[in-house]
Amino acid sequence: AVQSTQKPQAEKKRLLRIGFSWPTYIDPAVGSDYSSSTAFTNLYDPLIFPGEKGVPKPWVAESWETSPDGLTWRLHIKQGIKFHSGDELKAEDVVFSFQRLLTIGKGYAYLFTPYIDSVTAVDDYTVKVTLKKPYGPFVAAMMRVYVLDKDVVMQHIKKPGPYGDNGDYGTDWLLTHDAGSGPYKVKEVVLEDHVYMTRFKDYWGPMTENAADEIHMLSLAQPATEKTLLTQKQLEISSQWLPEETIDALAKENYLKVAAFPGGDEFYIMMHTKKPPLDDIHVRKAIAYAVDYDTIVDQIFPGNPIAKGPVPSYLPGADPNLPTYYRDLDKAMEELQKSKYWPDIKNNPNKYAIDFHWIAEVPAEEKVAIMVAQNLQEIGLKVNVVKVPWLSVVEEMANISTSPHMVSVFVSAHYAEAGSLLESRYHSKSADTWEQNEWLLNETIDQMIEDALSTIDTNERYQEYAEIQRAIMELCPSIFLFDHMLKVVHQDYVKLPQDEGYYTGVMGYDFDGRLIEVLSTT
Amino acid sequence: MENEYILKIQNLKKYFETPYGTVRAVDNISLKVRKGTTMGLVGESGSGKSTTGHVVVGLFPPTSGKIFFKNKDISVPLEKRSKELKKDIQMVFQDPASSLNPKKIIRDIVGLPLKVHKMVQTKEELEEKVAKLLEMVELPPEDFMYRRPVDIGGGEKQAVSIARAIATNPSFVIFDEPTSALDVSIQAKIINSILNIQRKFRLTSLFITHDLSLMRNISSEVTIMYLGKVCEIAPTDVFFQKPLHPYTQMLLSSVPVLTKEEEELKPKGIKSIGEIGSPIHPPSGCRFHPRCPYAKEICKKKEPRLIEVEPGHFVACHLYAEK
Amino acid sequence: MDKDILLEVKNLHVGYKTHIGISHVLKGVHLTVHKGERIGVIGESGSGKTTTMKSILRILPSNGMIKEGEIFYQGENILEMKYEELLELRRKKISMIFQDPTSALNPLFKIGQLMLDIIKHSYNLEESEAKEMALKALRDAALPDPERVFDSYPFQLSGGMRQRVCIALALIGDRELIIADEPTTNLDVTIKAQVLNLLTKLVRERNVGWIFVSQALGAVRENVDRVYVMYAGNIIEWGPTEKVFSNPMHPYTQKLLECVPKLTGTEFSKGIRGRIPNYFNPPSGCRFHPRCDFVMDECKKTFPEPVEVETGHFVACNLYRRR
Amino acid sequence: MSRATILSEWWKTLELKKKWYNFSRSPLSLIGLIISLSTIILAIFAPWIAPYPEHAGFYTDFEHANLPPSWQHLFGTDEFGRDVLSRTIFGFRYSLMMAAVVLTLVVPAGVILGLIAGYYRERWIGKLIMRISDIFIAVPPLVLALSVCSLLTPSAFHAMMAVSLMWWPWYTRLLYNVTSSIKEEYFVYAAKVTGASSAHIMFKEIFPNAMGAVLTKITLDVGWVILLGASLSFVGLGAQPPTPDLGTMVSDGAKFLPDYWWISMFPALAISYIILGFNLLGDGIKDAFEG
Amino acid sequence: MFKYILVINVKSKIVRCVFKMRAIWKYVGKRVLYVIPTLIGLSIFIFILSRVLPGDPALMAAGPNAPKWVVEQIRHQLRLDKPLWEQYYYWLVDLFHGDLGYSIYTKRSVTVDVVEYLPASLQLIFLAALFEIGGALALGIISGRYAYKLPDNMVRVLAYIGISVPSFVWGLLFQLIFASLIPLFPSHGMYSYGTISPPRVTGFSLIDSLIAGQFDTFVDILWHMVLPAFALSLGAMAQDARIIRAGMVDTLQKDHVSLVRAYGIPERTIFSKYILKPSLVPAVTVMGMDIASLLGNAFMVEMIFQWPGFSRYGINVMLNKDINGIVAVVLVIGIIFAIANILVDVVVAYLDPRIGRRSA
Ligand SMILES: Nc1ncnc2c1ncn2[C@@H]1O[C@H](COP(=O)(O)OP(=O)(O)OP(=O)(O)O)[C@@H](O)[C@H]1O
Ligand SMILES: Nc1ncnc2c1ncn2[C@@H]1O[C@H](COP(=O)(O)OP(=O)(O)OP(=O)(O)O)[C@@H](O)[C@H]1O
Ligand SMILES: [Mg+2]
Ligand SMILES: [Mg+2]
Repeated sequence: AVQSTQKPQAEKKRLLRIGFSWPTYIDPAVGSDYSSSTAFTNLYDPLIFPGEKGVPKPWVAESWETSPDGLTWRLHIKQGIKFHSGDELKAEDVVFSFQRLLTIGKGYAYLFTPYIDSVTAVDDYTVKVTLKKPYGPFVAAMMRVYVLDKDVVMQHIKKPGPYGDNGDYGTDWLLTHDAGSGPYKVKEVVLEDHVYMTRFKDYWGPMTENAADEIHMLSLAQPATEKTLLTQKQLEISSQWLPEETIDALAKENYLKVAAFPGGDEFYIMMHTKKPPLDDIHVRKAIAYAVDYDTIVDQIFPGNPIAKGPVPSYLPGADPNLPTYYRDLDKAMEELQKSKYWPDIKNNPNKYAIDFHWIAEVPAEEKVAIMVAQNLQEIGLKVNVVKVPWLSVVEEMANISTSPHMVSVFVSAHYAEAGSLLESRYHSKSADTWEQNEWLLNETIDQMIEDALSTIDTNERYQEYAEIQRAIMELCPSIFLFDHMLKVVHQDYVKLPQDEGYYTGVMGYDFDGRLIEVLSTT
Repeated sequence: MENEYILKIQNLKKYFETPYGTVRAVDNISLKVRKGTTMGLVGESGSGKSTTGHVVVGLFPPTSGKIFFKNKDISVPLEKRSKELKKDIQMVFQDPASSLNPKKIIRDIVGLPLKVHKMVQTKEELEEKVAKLLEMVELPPEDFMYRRPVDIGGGEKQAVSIARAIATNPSFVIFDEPTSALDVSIQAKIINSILNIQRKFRLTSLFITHDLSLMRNISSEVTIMYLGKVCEIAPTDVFFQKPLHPYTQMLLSSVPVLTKEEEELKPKGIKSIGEIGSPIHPPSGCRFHPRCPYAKEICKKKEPRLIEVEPGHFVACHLYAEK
Repeated sequence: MDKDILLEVKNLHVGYKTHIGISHVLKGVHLTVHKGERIGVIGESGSGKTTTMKSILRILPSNGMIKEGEIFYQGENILEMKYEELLELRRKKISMIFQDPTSALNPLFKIGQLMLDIIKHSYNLEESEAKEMALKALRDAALPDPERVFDSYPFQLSGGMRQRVCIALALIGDRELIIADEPTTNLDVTIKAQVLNLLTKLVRERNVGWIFVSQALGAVRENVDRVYVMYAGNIIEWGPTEKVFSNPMHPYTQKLLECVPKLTGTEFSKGIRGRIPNYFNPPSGCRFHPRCDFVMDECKKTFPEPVEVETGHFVACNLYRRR
Repeated sequence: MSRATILSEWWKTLELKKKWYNFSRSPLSLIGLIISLSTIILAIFAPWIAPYPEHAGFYTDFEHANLPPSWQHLFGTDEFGRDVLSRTIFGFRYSLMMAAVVLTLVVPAGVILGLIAGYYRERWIGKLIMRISDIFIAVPPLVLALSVCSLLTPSAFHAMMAVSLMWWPWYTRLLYNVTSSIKEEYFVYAAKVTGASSAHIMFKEIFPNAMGAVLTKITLDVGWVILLGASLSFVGLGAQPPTPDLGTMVSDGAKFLPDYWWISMFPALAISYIILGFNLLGDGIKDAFEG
Repeated sequence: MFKYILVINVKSKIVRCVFKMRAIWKYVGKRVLYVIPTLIGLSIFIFILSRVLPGDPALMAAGPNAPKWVVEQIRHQLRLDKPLWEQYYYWLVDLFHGDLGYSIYTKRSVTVDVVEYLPASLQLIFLAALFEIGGALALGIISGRYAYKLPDNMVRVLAYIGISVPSFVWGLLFQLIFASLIPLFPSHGMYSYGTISPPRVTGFSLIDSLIAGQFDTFVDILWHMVLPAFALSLGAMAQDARIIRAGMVDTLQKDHVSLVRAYGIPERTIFSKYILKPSLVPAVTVMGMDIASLLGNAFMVEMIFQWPGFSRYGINVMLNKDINGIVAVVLVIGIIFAIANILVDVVVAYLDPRIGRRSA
């Protein structure tokens, strides 16, 4: 009884409590992961908003023009948007947000740093962006530019800090506060515990009628806890990493619903193409033919479609007609025998033992890792499975020599286009990031990607994307496991747009307080 | 003439630094031990008897003063002493319980000095020699050789200690109250074997005890100590006839006795009073003065020197200095 | 028998339960104390003296068990007393001075705390009256500066003072019987004499019954009226002090007296062979027989009945039964 | 001569008998012995005892995942379809191996340092050793082991190293205390006076007196090391999956509480079982040496 | 009149206490001096370890996609581009200014983190210590009182179980039983949802809630503490009960117990006074250390119960290789440990007059 003790509150509220994992950095120039991005969506307004299936929608940037060479962009800012401070959102705030993002360099800055030359305010409602080179998906990328209230931020800078005159650029304050214009504003942030947001009454944009009064993002580390909370109706939406077992158990309750929707990411096993024996394409192909894809999507991650190529099939620009790999042990053996390492492997599998790293934070990956190890054992390859914390994976992938043979990672598009993933996964410049363990370092591919990205015309660009995808399939640098479907369990009194098949496929826009209806008050 | 003395202690001081202050355990004492005799060292608890012994065998280097053994200066730390010397001076310790390593068998305990000084080569030789030594202290070797100290009684332990001490055939042995922890019936046995051994090996020894009656039966000369100082040195017979120092008299008068004859030996008219002082803050002047019935002003201020009252009879007391 | 008898221990059998088995320590101990009489109990270490004394007050350790026997205090059997009666006995009638003053005083409590606690439990007194009583006892025990002692922890006192404190405890109120279990064993020679003199003086002055347990034969001889000799849990000889010491009958007593070194320095005894038996499997019959020079067959079978050899002088030895 | 040998043997067996007697006096010690022996036997013969030894390695059978305890799977199966009982039995192996490795590293080092520190207590070398050992026990071992492990890449090997690093000071302390108290015993004096070397005194005179305490501590430490190891892997800084490490099994299985309680609860019981066994055994050994 | 006496009495007591305390303070001062080099050594050890072991904290701090110059900037900010001794020197300098460095995990000063999370842990440990002491005393005394009898044997078996079951197993078990199956207690966290934490004054939420007059919040927090505190305390409780028992059994044999018995002090007083106090002396040392060690076990328990405390923070910084965080966690725990050590010594010195005040 005491469990549900709550402070007697004056009025009943529509509460939306969502499970997340920490860290959650609510500063748009710092965070870039799932929970941070979800917080941005609710606390801030981006320049461009992803509509259904990720199609860009004008948002703070009401409209825009491009110069013919694609290097100069003029953004027209919507008038009458109010920040939580009550001030109006103006062009200088946009400029400030851009500059702050680029100066700090963390978060989503990487989407823009290679391209942006300068950002200036033409007048109160017009922003001019000059690019160093053409950037086809610039519009889609602007879904990651969240507009901050310049005055509020500047009031809270701490000096001295790493950013000269700007001190710490407000990073300390923004850890636990917001300076946004979004539909919700921060009520309380306790690091590692929760982010409480309350409805911003003066929000300018569209909201559903039954939008939540408060959104609580709760840090929940244990599925068992989540389960308890869900059954006791103390949690509206579960986190997205619940084990299948728990989801199954919860799905039996009639007051709970399971929502599954594309998360914009794909699950890969990245193979280090410069490390023996994986530097031999035949070994890579053998592995691609040995993996038991069906068991993965039937048993380990049920409900996820097998990947059809390097990008999720619903992503704009994905080619649905690629030739794919499938489990066929004979073919696998055949390929393996073609490899120059075969005699050695046959004699002593330990000589070319393959390190398979999986990410500790996603326990279900262990199942994949062990199953793949089992699969490869069948064709005579020896695998060492290693569990590695996420940040260590990031670190080891920064270096060609420390990168493991294989690593299984979920990678999502930064903006809703195939080009995003193609670039981050296979372009040489991303080889030293966690998004590419392949170390493909293939100039032809690099050139093709760059060409495609600087193509302003959408259709043309998509054509070029398709060609890149075909080339990559041929090189077989990765195992394409499945297009990831996010699965959450939620109370039946909560209506998610995803229940009706709506999705954006853009990370962080899944739980948008503007769209979620809460039909019960507590 | 000088060679007569096997051990000469000159102005020996041994202070210990402790968290509570400097303990003046032995404070400027001098004595000589004649070859082939037994010097008795008597004093109450804390008077510095054991410390004297420990310094002589080299466990602690002296704070100041000199010790000569066979005319050689041996007032150096143990590490600097020659193996020969270590072989020549041995000691039997006060507490039988702690004298023997409880984890070793008697053979190895007694055999250790033999091994260290390479007096035996093989195991058989060792067992043979150890057996002989054990027999010498009246312990049946077969019974004791393989036992551990926990399995034997206190008297037997002390016998083993004695066997160990004479293993290297030393010429000088210090017996530090070897029987104070034992029953009288056992004490008699141990003392007997000590006497036998002394006779057999022509041992010179320093026999430490607090029991005057025992001393009477063992030593040829007596040194009485009080709080780190020597009060009186005398041949045993002379001493019991005519104790000079008031403390010595008090000590003698305090001995409970069994017979009339003994009672007569006890000095009359002096009674034990007061407490033994602390070696950290010893009384000024004569250390005995707070308990002395004859104490005078001078006793509080000036430390009496050890003077020879009659040949071989020394006393440190102002009562006799004047005469 | 007669009204004069204060305490009578009859046929006391006490054992200790240990993990090795039962140790049969006392086997038929008997003891009589008359009003105002001073009794000595002598015996070597481990002969069961303390066990007997603790049995009288029923303060044996938890593994000790009285198997048989009676202990009458003025006609009342202590072993059958109810807890309240027992408390009364301990509070008003009998007091005990323990062997080792260091371990007998709880190191964490001030002397005053302990004394007040004891006094308040014994006599329903106000704090100030109780304190007065305690101070008086301390003063009686010849402690200089009783106020300071009262406010001291045991570790702040010297050994002699600690034992005096124990004596002071025993002197509280008007007890009729004081048991002193080796009250001076752990003290220095001169201090020993002081404490013993004090104790005997007090006992004489107050004319209380006194059991003086000791290994020091001389001290016993000098201070008691009658003496009991104990060996391995048996009383083997008893009688008036003078008679027992001048004319010991039991072979053990004879040997024991021989063993004590004399101030006069006569020929040294050889000691008693063997050692005190182990109590888990004690010798049958007379427990002294394995060490006795006059052992006969029957000694191994039955424990000899005591025989009165002179008036009041009894001995339990088969040698005399035959006669 | 032969008689002498017989005699010496006789005394030795008598001593052992006495120790055994003291040990077996308490039924708890016997239970401890049985438990410890059983875990050791299970650990050594795991491949033959475990009903599904292959489940300890790369094995998945998702069809049979999360089955509750039954006759086929006495402890049920885990989320991979692996037999929890088999993995638990193999878990003993890893736990005991951890303890064995750590203790073989730590005990000699700690003992030698402790002897030196105690023997040369007044000299700088003794003081230095003790001050260094102070550093490693200035925080609970778990905290320092966790931090060291976290700075290294997580693996069973690193966990063992980290635990060892935290553990030697306890032996150093133990030996230091024993040595400094025994150092003033007369038998040490006697050895010195005779002229025995410092090494002899340390190892032949003093060390045997610490044997009982060391042995007791080793036995008790088997339990503590296993506990520490399990804690490390519970946090995720220990042995790597699919190694059937008990701590990892508990923490991995904890996700499925309360529905599939057997996945974590049986390994948890197993940890407690093994620690209990060695605790009881250790106390028994203490009795044997002290009683 | 009566009052007057009382005043005098109290006064003299205080005077005596002060006198006693002065001796103890001197002793404490010595202990503190002794502990400082150890702590410095500890900090050097963990500091160096955190910098020399493989791993690039700057890269981790920058986040997955950050460009090189950001990484360099962070490296500079963390002084990782300087030689080791210089890094340590500046770290020490900062430490004296109360700055433990920048946390790459929480992205703020570690000092802020310590101030924020430590009280929650201390509060939890305080309750656990209460359980521990209370339980250990009760069990130990029962066991010692009825040594070798049935209650003693039961307690001993319980104690063995208590020692053998790891705290994280207790935690999971309690969560399973008392939070999930029989929901008597909350399963995690410090507050029930919807409870807004009281305004921060002391940092100790229990105290703050009282200051704010939110009594139901106070109860709520307490309610959340019961399971983790209990899980935390069990091992130490069992351990201490054993020590107390052993102390009592040991003391029972002592002559001074025979003495008070011989002088007619009733059994109850003997146990509650003359036996208990001496048995507590060794127990206090162990208990104190056990309480301090709770901080270590709290790592797992706070993780299981998601207690927003310092130990959970510790786990997080460790799992995220937050070097400054790790160094700070170790050091802070070292300091607490040292304080506990000294406190224990003071208590023991208070209980046992012989310690630290022996005069010649
Ligand atoms: N190693 C030491 N460190 C500090 N003080 C010591 C040491 N050894 C002896 N003392 C002190 O020196 C004084 C003399 O001690 P010593 O052992 O020589 O006396 P003793 O005459 O042998 O007495 P006992 O009859 O008790 O054996 C004592 O006060 C003792 O406390
Ligand atoms: N609590 C006990 N448990 C087992 N045995 C005991 C116990 N107390 C004494 N004993 C044994 O009982 C025997 C007699 O002991 P007791 O203390 O009565 O002898 P004592 O004559 O007083 O000796 P001492 O002169 O040494 O004090 C000894 O062998 C002793 O070991
Ligand atoms: Mg001595
Ligand atoms: Mg006795």
